Amino acid sequence: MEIINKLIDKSSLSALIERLNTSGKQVYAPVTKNGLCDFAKVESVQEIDFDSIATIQSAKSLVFPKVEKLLSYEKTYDDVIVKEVDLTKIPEVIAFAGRPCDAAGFIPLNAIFTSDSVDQIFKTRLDKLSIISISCKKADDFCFCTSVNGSPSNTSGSDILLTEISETTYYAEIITEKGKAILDAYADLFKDSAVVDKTPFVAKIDKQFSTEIINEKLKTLFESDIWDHQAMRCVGCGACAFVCPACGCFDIQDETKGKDGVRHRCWDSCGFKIFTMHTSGHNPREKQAQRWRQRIFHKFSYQPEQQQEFGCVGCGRCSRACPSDMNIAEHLKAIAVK
Amino acid sequence: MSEFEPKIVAFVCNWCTYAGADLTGTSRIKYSANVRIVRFPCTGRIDYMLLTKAFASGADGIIVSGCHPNDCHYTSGNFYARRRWMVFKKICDFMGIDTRRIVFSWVSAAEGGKWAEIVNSTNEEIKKLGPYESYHKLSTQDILA
Amino acid sequence: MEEIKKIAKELLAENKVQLIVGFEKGSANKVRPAFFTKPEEIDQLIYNEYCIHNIALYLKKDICQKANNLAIIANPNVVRSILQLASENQIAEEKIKIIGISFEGKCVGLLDFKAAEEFSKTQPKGIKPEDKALIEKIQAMPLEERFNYWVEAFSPCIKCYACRASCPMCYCGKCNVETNNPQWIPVAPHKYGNLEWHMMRAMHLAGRCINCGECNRSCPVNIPLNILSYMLSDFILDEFDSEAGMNAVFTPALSVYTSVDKENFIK
Amino acid sequence: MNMEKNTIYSPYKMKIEKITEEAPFVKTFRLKFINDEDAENFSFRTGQFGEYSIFGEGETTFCIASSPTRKGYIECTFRQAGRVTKALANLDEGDIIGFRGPYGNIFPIDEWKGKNLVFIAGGIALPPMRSVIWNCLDLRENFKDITIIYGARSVADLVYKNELKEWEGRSDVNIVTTVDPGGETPEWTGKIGFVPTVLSEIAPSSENTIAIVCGPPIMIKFTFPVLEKLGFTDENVYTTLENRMKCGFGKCGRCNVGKVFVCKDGPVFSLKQLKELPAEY
Repeated sequence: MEIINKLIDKSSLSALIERLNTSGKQVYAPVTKNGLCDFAKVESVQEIDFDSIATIQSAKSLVFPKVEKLLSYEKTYDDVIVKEVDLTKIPEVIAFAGRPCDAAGFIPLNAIFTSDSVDQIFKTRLDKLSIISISCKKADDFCFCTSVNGSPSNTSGSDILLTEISETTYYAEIITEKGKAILDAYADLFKDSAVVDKTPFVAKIDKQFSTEIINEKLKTLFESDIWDHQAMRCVGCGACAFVCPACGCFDIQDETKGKDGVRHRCWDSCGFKIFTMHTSGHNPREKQAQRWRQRIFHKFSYQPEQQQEFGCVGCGRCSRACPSDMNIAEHLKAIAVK
Repeated sequence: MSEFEPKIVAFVCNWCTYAGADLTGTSRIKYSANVRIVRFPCTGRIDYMLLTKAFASGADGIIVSGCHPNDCHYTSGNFYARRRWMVFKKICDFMGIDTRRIVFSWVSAAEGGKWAEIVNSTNEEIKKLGPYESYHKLSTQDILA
Repeated sequence: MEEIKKIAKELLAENKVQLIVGFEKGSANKVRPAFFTKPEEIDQLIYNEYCIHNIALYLKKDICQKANNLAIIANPNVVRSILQLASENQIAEEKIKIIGISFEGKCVGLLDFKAAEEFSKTQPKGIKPEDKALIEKIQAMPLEERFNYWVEAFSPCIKCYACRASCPMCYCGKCNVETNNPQWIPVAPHKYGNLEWHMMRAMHLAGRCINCGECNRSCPVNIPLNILSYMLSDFILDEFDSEAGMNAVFTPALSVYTSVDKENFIK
Repeated sequence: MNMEKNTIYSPYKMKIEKITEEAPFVKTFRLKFINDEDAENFSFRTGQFGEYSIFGEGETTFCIASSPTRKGYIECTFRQAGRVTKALANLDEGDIIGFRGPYGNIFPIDEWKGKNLVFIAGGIALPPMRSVIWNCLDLRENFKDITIIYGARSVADLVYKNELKEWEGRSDVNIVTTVDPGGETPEWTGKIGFVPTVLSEIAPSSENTIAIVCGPPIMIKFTFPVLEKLGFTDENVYTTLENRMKCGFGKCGRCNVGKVFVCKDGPVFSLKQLKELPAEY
C-alpha cells in the first residue's frame, strides 16, 4: 500500500485514545509507574509517557506474553479432556506511542512464529494488533537502530507512524491497511498533508556498523576468542533476551491444580545454562561464552539465513537492562572491526 | 448453604506426632475429620515450601508438628526446624501470608489428647477465618483462567 | 584510586596474582566489572562511587576458578561476600588477595581474612533509609494489603533470574527452581510463580545474605528484593545474634540452633 | 497434519495399547489413536519424531520407533530419565497420553535403493534406527546386503531383545551384537567390545554402501573415524541427532545449531551436513 500522508493535532490524540477504547479495542502505551516505563493498558492520553526514550521491556508481550496458555486439560477417571485455546477471544489491541524499533521488532518475531509452520496463537494476536508508533525525538547512548537497518523515523512494522513536527502537530504516515482502517474510522481527527521530510524532527543516531559487515565477519569468527573475551563479565541471566523485542525463544510447561491443568508457554533464553541441557547432563553449550555466541550468531547469522530477517532492531534495551553492562552495540562494533 | 468445612493439612514427624495421632485413634478420642496427615521422617525434613504448596493446593489451614525439644529421634531435627519456622513465619508475615492459618506444635507419642485438642482448636480457628481465598485465587484460579 | 592501581600493578608485575577483578569504564556513564591479567592493562582500571556491583560474584565463575590466584577490588560488600563465601568453603584464603576499599572510597590496602573481618565490622551496615521506610510501611499494612502489595510488586517479574545470576551467594550448580522432578517452583512468571520464587530465594538466603542490594540493582523491573532479604537479616540478627559476612569461619543462623531458641509460637 | 486442530500445540490423544519392558528402565509403548479420523489422516515417514505428553508433567521428545510400513499404530521406546519419562514409565496399558507430530525430516531410503546398508547403533539409540531397519526390511527387495551392528553397555541393556533374535534368524540380515567389556554374561554368545572396535573388526565394505549411525556422543565420536578409514564418504554416512527440544517445529529455539533447527531441518543429517554445522549437539 502506498503511504497516505496526514496530520493529526496533539489535542486530537486524547479523542483518538478514547474512541479506540470505546470501540472495544484495548490500547497499550508506555506508562511510567514507580520510575519504570513499560507498556500498560491505558484509557486516556494523560496516562501515557511520551517522553521516555524506550520502555524497559519491548512491546513484544502484546503478541508474545511472558506467560500464555497453549491449551488446558481436565483429567477424569480414565480420560483426559483437552481444551484448545479459543482464538476468537483474543482481543483487538492497539500498540500506541511505541517507538519505531518496537514496531520493527514484530518483523523478526513474526518470521520466527510464522515461517514454515504457523503458530496460530501468535498470528491471531499479531493480526489483531495495530501499531501506532511515534518517531524518536531523543536517543541515548544505547540506541543503535541506524546500524541495524532502522532509524528513529523508520516506518517498517508500524501501521501508522506519527512524527512530532511542531508543538501542536504530528505528521501521520498511514502505512498499512490496518492503519488505513484506523484512519477511515476516525477520519475527522486527521487532516491532509503533503509528504514531510522527517529528518529535522527526529533524533540523530550515528551508524556504527552495518548488519552486512557483521554477517560477513561472523562467517569466520565462530572459533574466535572474542566470545570468551566478551562474555567474561556476563552473569548468565536472561534479562537481555526477555526485554528484547526480537527474541522469541520459549519454554512449554504444564501446571496442574487438582484435575484441571494448563499447558503454558513462557519466555526462555539461550543465555541460561539449562536451555540446551540434555536430561543426561550433556550440554551442547556448556560455557557462557558459547551461549553469548549463540545469541549474536542467531540474530546476525542464523536468522538472516533461515528467515531473511536480522534478529536485532537496535533498541538497546538489552544493554540498558544488563546488570554487568554487556553493551551489544559495543560488542558488535568490536566484531565489525575484528 | 452448608457450613464451611476447612481443609487442614498436618505435616507431622513419624516418631512423635504421628504416633501421638495414632494414640488419639486407639484411645477412641474423637477429633475433627478436616485434617489430612502427611507423615515425615522428622520435622527437620519439612521444607517450608511444602506449606505454601499446601495452601496452593487448596488447604485453608496447616499444622506442623513434631517431637518436643530434646525428644527428637535424630537428636536435633526439631531444633533446626524450630529456627526455620521462626524465620519462615517472619517472611510469611512480611509477605502478607496469613500465619494465623499455620499452627506449630509439639505433640509427643504419648499426647493423644493434645493432638485432638490441637486439631480441634485449629479447625475452630480456621472455621472462623473462612476459606483462604486470596491464596487460592492467586495459586489456582488465576493460573487456570 | 592511584593507590589501588599501584597495588594492582605490583601484584601483577611481581606475578603474585594471575588475575585482578575490578572495574573499568562502561558504556554511557556506567562502570562495569573487568578482568586484568597484565600490568599495563591496569591503566584501564577505575574505582569510583558508581562501582557498586558485587564483583565477588565472579569468584565462582569460570574465569576466577581457572586462575590459581587472584586479587579483587573489594568494597565492604565484596569483602563481606568473600567472607561469607569463605565460611561456606567456596573460596580459599591462599588463593585470594583482597584490595579493600571503604564505602567512602578509601583504599585500605591488602587484607587477609583476619583484617577483612575487622574491616567488615567497622564499615557501616544496613540499607538505604528509603528502603527501611518501605519495610516499615509494609509492616504497618493490614494483612490482606501486605499480601496484595507483594503480589503486585512481584507481578512485573519476568523470571530473567538476574537477581540470582548477580548474587554471589547464589552459586548452586543447580538452582532449586530448575528442579523439575517434581517441578518445585513454577517456571512460568505468573503472579503465583513469582511469589513462590522470590519467597524461596529469600529463605535460601536467610542468614547468608550480606545485604549488598545487588538483586535489587540488577532487577530490570526494579522489584525491591533487597528489602526482603534485609528484613530477614535484621530479624536473624535480633533473634539469633547472627550476621553473615562478618567472619570467615561462620555457620549461618539456619544451620545451627540453640536449646533456648524462642518457642512461644509453638503450641 | 494438524489441519483440524486449533493450534499447532494441540496434541492427538493416544491410548497405550501395549507396554514392553525392553531393558532396565527402558520401555516400549505401542500407541493407538483414540479418534479414528486422526488415525486415518495420520502418516509419517521413517526418521521422524514426535512430542509425547503426559498432561500435568509436560512433553518429551522421542523418535517414532515403529516402521511406517506397519500401519495403525506408532511405537516409541524410551529410557526413564527425566520428569516426563519417569511419569510415562508409571503408566499402564489403557492409559491416555498426548502426541504431537510427526516432526522433522526423514531417512532418504528412496535414494538408498540398490545399495548395501550398514546400521550402527549403541545403547538406547537403537529405537530411532529400528524404524528405518524395519522399513528397509519390509521393502527388502529394494536393498542389497543389510548389516546391523548393535552394542550396549551390558547384555541387560540391549533393547528389542526379541527383535534382535528375529533378525539373527533371518538369512537376509547380517547382525552383530556386542556388549562393552565387563557387561557380558556367561551365556553371552555375541561379541565383547566397543562398537567402533567391532565395526573395524567386521570392516564392512564401503562400496555402494550407506552407513547409518546412532548412539551416545562418545560412540559417534569414535565411529566416524573408523567409517572414514573404511572408505565411507561423508555423503554416505547418516545419523540422527537428538538435541533438547520443546516445540518440535523450529520456534522455541533450543535445538538451534548453526543455521538449522534439529527439530525442523533434522533430526536426520548426513555426515557431510553435520560437518558444516558447529559442534553444538
